[in-house]
Amino acid sequence: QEKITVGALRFTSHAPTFIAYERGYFKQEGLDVELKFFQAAQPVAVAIASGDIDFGITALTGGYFNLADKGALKIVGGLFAEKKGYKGMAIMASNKAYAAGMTSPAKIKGHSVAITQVGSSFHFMTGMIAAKYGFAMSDVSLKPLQKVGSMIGAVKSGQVDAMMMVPHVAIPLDKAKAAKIIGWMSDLGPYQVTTIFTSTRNTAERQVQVKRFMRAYKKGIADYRAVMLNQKKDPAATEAMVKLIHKYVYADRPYEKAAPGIKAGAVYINEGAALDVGNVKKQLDWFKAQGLVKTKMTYKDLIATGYADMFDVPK
Amino acid sequence: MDLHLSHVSHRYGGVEVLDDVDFTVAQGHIVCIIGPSGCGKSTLLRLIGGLEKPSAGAVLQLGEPPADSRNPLTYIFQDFALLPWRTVRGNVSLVLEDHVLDQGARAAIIDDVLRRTKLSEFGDAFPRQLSGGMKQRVAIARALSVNPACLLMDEPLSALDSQTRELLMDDLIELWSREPFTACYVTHNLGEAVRLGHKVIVLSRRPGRIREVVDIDLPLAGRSAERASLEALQERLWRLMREEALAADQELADA
Amino acid sequence: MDLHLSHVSHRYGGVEVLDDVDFTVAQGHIVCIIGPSGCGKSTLLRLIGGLEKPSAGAVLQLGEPPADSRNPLTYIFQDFALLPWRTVRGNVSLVLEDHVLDQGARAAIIDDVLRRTKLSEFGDAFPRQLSGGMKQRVAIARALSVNPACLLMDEPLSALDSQTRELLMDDLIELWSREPFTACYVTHNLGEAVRLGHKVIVLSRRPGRIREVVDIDLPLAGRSAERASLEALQERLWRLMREEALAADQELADA
Amino acid sequence: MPEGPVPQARSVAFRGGGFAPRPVGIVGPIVFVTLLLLWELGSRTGWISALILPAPSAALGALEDLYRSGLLFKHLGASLERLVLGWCLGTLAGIGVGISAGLFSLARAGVVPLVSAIFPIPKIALLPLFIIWFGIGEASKVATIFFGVFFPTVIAVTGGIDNVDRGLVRMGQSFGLRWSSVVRKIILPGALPAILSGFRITASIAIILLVAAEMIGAEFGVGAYILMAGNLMATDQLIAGVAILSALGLGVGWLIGRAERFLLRWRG
Amino acid sequence: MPEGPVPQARSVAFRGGGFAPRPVGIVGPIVFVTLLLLWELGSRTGWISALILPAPSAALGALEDLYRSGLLFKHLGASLERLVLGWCLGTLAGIGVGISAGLFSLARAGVVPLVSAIFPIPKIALLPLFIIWFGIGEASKVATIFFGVFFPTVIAVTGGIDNVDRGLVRMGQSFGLRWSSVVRKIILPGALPAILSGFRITASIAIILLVAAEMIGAEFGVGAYILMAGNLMATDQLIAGVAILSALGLGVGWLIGRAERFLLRWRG
Ligand SMILES: Nc1ncnc2c1ncn2[C@@H]1O[C@H](COP(=O)(O)OP(=O)(O)OP(=O)(O)O)[C@@H](O)[C@H]1O
Ligand SMILES: Nc1ncnc2c1ncn2[C@@H]1O[C@H](COP(=O)(O)OP(=O)(O)OP(=O)(O)O)[C@@H](O)[C@H]1O
Ligand SMILES: [Mg+2]
Ligand SMILES: [Mg+2]
Repeated sequence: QEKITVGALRFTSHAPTFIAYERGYFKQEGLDVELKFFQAAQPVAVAIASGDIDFGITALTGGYFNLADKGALKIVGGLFAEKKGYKGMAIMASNKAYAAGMTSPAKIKGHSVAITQVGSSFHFMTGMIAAKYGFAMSDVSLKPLQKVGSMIGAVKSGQVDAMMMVPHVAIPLDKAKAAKIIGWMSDLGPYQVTTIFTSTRNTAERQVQVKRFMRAYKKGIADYRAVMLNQKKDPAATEAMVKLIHKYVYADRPYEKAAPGIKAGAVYINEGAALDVGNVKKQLDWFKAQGLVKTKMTYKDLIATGYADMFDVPK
Repeated sequence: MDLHLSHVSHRYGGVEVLDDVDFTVAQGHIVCIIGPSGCGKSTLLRLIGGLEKPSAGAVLQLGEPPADSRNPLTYIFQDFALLPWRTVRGNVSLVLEDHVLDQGARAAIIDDVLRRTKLSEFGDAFPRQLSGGMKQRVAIARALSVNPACLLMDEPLSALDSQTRELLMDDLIELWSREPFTACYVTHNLGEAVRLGHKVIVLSRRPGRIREVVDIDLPLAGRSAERASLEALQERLWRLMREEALAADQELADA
Repeated sequence: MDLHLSHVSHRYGGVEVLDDVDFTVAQGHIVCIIGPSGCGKSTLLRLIGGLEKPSAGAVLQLGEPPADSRNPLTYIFQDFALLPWRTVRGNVSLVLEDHVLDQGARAAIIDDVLRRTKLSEFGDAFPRQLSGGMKQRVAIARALSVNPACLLMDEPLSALDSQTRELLMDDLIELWSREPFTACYVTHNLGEAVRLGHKVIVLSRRPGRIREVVDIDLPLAGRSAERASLEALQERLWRLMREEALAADQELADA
Repeated sequence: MPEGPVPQARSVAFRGGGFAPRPVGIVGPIVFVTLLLLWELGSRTGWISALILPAPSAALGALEDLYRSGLLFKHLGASLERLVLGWCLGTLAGIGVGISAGLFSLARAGVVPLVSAIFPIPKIALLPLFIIWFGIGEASKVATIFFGVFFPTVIAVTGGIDNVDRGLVRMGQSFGLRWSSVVRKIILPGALPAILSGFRITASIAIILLVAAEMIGAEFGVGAYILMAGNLMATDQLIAGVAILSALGLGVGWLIGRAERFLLRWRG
Repeated sequence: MPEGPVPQARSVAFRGGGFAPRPVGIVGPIVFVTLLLLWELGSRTGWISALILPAPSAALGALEDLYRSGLLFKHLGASLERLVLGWCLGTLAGIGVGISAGLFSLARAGVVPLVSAIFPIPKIALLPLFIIWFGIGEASKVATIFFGVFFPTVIAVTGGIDNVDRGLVRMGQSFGLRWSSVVRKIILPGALPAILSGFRITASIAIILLVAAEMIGAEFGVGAYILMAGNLMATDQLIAGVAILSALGLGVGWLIGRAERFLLRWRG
């Protein structure tokens, strides 16, 4: 048994990690996994660069690309992706802005948008909206608020006009009329939100271990897709899987209260951890164009192939 | 204006400091108060100047102070009490600023007192630039500027070295000879008491009671010639005080 | 052991402080050094004790110090220089701890010096609990504990009030009479100089030069009886110093 | 004594006193309790909305929940471990460096400008570097506190040694004391009051930095609890967490006060 | 004088000196430059990886980029505005409250315990509340700095007034000075040195809090720049930002030094 450490966040979108762990898929591959939990996505990448953990799952951010530029990180597969027909990130308006006419993503131009941090995935998503509806980044005013909680607070109180939000938070907010969903990121085209990644050293020196990790992980993904992407098909199986996930997500709430959130948070996850290479390139190019990432690196330097399917690979 | 202390007693919390002190300071006379450490001399002076209220008895002004006196009871402190952020002139000016006086009159008063205390050249110096003797001269100038009816001096020379002390004592005698002032002069130093006092009041150890009142009838100006008889007087005072001083010295501050 | 100052001069940076000072301190004699403020008296004493090196000339020990002397040249400072965090015994003990002595011997020495300075009851008091006179007694006890060949005293009484000063002067004379010690005694106070000195060295204003050396042949113990002749001597010293003292007093610290 | 009938005997007017405000022992607690009551009342009547400020009772409730769940001591334990470790290491290193800077010209010349350049840098700004240097484990949290404590300790110790009365040092030398005796028996005890009052400051800094330190992937710890509460906008838990920090600060202050009273009892 | 041949004339041994380390003017800069050179060399040779610490030249480059892009002054301007506003308001309020606490027993009894309870609360912990209270605009940023400055100012002013020599106050009273004269001419000038050295501390605190203040939705500002650099793991920009803060701190320190030299010139 090889000891490895995997970084995780307590989100439903990380469920395949918990499934593979709980159902012993890692053990079957001879991996003795220790889960290390983080409060935010950013430190996961830093922790891999500093050698604290072996594998991580996180969104692609400016910080991620800059770390990768120092040669420390490689993407080995894709996970959460926006796909038409599945509920992913919601685009929300504050009640005030909605009343003032900001009723669709196209009308965000000239408004303020709450993000956690400059260079975060929220920042990129704003960029996607701007590109789609043909306005410049300078047409919106970005409000970096450091924390998701602060974003929600700022939009609820009408201090900021718009934000992007995970579905299990966005839907209840909309229902409670605290804010308004005005669109979905999945309508804007493909978007590889999170990826599986490891250290460059692992891809160079421990290829077998990476392969075994990915094999186990893909089993977790398969279980997740079979149940969570179509929750009505087999309620008993869904119940069992939600119970499993509840050990890690919303563990401090009773099951009855936690279950709806877990279910609503079941976002689309690529089959077999396939990676949308074209979209990764697009993200890298966007961050470079914004001047947030200064690198001569291309998307090819980011990715270690041979561990998962690659699709939409640029010619 | 005379001053009369009528059966004055004072206590701090449970500590009795002064007990039934009763004497008079006659106009134009210098009364020296001596006594061992901690016997309440400074307290007595604070009571006389109205900086503290006696627990019993009263301090009485007999007769009106002169009309031109801006501060009838005026202190000269052991530690000079000069404002370090004001020049010599500024320090004198401080005590005139609350009186209605035009600029010119104020400047004239300051010039006059600085001249009398031989400080004319040092008007723009800050206290830190002055020697101890000079600082005390500034304090004397400041006191003179308000035309006091009675000077209250709390060991004015004891922070100075003995040579400077000699010089200042001569100055004080000269000032008094030119224009006699009334004064209560608290001191440790028997030599000062016999040189400057028309009357010496000897206090006992705490609680301070009057042990003896010694009158000295020699004129102030001639006293340096009469060293021998003063020496005898000083010896007598020292005998009165020796035991008390020894006891006061051997007390632990808080055992 | 005699001490000889051979043409000692000293300067701090550009300031000349002492100029060609040359005298001898004979064993068993007390040499008093007087002079106006800032004339270099303290500097001179620091040079004698080896705390500073003279710019020119040399301080020489003539003959060997007694074998049992643990610190031949020992200071008594104006500000007592007691460690506030040590008791009276601890303060004396401090200067013995670097010498090889067993516990019992050290305790015996401490007991002895405390007894000689009338401090036996106060061994466990902290300095803050003591009056100024008591503190200086502790400093004297500490100095005695190392069996000095020569005491270097820098205005040891000038921080005390005049009554305590009298008491301590008597104590010093008593100590000397029982067992004569050698001493350099720096003071401002002419009275102290004529009471304690076998020889009085008068320094000029800065740069300090020897203006006069006055020998006093009266025995120390009898001097209180001879007040009249001492008074004359004191007058003479005062005439020597008056001008210098006045000038020193009127100097601005930094104009 | 002349006590005949004199004209116009007037008492001397009192003109002293004042300018000596004393803490009126009882007023402090009264002000505290009154404020808390007003706050509670305001919250109960809805005059202060729960969004703006939770009622003190709500914060107390959150504290109780925390205690019931058993997490209180887990959080406290984790934080205390970091505090104690970071503070002790920072203090030890600071005292060592401070003593050399206090005694040796060359050490001073090297250390003092560095310290004054690095000390004012906000530690949160350096967190990303700390993660890279010390990882995301305990080391980076302890290091944050270490650096917060180290620099002011150096300053306090150096300053304390500078302020030791040179007269006492000369006295020691004049009695022929060894260099080591002068340092051990005169310099260090003399610098102790300044060093101890430095401890007061560094202890506060350490507690203040707890929140920053626990920004780096801490699951448990009072700082992490406060951060989580802030994230969830759970203001009652936030206030409860802040109250824990305050209590911690008071407790440490009290401990240092005891230490001062014991070590500096010679000051009376 | 006896200068005949005496036996064993020995010079008195020197045993003073030492224990007076002075800043050796030139060593400080040398240490600095040497460290920077070593650091640069380490980075160039790859001994210090760019991941761990960027080369000083890289940080300088980032600074240059910032200057070229014209954003340097935008960031600095935004931060300075917040600093000046927050510091001035906090200082004014602090001086006002401090003076009343310094002069009146009742004010002291009410203020002092409150200040000592609230002062040690880490400001980052309260940021979520500040957002609710003051919004995400300038107000919350200024408020963060205000609170950071207010409490230590109160402490410094109260302490300064306490330390004014009561002998001088009694002197003023003994000359029959009016209450207002005593306060204006004796108490306040006497407290000025303590107040000014309080300014040094509050200025540092204000600069340190800049990063925390600009966590809340700031687009521009040195703190926001540092936070962004940290998020992007752009360590060269991070170091550049920290250097700007250091320079700001040095500049403010210098200004206060000038003010002290002018206002306290009587100390010589
Ligand atoms: N404000 C005060 N509160 C309480 N006790 C005081 C106060 N002022 C003085 N005392 C005490 O009253 C006694 C007399 O003090 P005071 O200063 O009047 O003595 P003194 O004769 O001037 O002594 P010294 O010769 O040392 O100047 C002392 O025991 C002192 O401790
Ligand atoms: N370490 C020093 N560096 C520079 N100048 C000094 C130093 N020590 C003393 N001086 C100067 O040397 C002169 C003589 O000083 P010293 O203390 O020896 O005088 P003193 O006769 O003892 O004076 P006092 O009677 O005031 O004690 C003074 O002008 C003083 O300013
Ligand atoms: Mg007194
Ligand atoms: Mg001297």
